[in-house]
Amino acid sequence: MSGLYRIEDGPIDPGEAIGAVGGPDRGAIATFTGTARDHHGGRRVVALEYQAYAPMAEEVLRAIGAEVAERFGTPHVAILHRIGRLAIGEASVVVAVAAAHRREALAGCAYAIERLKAMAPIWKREHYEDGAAWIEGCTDAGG
Amino acid sequence: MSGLYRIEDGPIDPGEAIGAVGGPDRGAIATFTGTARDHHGGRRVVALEYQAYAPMAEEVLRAIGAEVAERFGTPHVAILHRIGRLAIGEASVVVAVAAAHRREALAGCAYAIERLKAMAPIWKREHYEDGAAWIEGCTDAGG
Amino acid sequence: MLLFARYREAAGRAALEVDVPAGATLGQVWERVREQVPALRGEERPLLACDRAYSSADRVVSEGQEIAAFPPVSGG
Amino acid sequence: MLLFARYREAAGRAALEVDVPAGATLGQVWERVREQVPALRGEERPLLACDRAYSSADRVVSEGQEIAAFPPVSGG
Repeated sequence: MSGLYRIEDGPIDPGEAIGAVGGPDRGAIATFTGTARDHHGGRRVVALEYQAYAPMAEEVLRAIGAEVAERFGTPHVAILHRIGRLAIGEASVVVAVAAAHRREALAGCAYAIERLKAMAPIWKREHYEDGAAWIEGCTDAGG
Repeated sequence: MSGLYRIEDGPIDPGEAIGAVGGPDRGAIATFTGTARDHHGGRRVVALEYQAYAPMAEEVLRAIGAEVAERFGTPHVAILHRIGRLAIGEASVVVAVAAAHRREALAGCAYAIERLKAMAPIWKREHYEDGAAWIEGCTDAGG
Repeated sequence: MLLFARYREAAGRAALEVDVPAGATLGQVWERVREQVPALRGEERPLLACDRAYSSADRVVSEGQEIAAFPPVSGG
Repeated sequence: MLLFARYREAAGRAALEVDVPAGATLGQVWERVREQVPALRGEERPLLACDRAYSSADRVVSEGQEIAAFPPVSGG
């Protein structure tokens, strides 16, 4: 059983998440990487900033891993979320789910990122050329 | 526009695929990595071997990228497939799809791996402790 | 009570101490916080947590618990 | 005609040359290949390609085209 759940004040690496969930009895690894995008709602974004209630967020990520295990039958889940200030293009979140077969891995990964966006106590602040704003609520438009 | 389609006689790296599709206007990168699994149908597998009709396979991968662009609205697709002999745990295929938003990236990635398995002229041979067999047809059970 | 994101910015600090009678609920603690932070007066439905788990406003809090209030999440 | 996977193994080589009359179809080329390779006699419905694209058995082939036959694919 793999399981890696971490709020990180620095760069996060999809390769670390993939390495954490892979193994000889698994044929499929699905990953999702969220990256800092240079626009939102027609407005130019110059940087992102994330704040987390870190100890609770890690508990929530762990609980999401347990949900994936129960619903998709695989315990091999890694979720890393970065906090602090990110340059455009940098990864804010990485989810990796490995399973014997592809359908469980793909569905488990998609499920985990939806749950993270709905439940994890983490907040995004967008920095514009002339100010900044906290984003509240997970939107369909989000990465 | 990104696009990377390659049949490779040596290790393939999810990081290369992710790097090839990412960019400042994209907030989401979904990837799928197929890895050599140590069992199939209850039988122990000790190694895998892939053969491809490489020039046609690369054309098919490119066509799958064009289908993803048309259906999911994003041209940022990378598909790498390894050929030759693989040790258990090594990556046989990597698909990466980047998009502005997560839903298109996740759906495009799942679509691309299904299409690859159905259409790309590539064949898998499983090596067992006491022999080997070509696998024919893409099965639901496959990674 | 720990505060996050816009609530933290409004309060100018990461946590606020308030006095409440024994048997007070999370919602009552939040009322006291709003009294002290004018910029939060309009926030009637924060997300609330007790000991790092989501909790409802009618949960009775006790000494030594870690309690928090925050706006809708936006990670990912 | 290029051969792959089990077909290649059965033929003992990666490609086979066969003589066909002008105007022959891909399916007729495959018939000739099967005549030369006993292990392929039972293979009545191979996948066929012409110039690196899937083609049907009734496609007429001409000089200089790259044609191939192979079993169901299993990549991924």
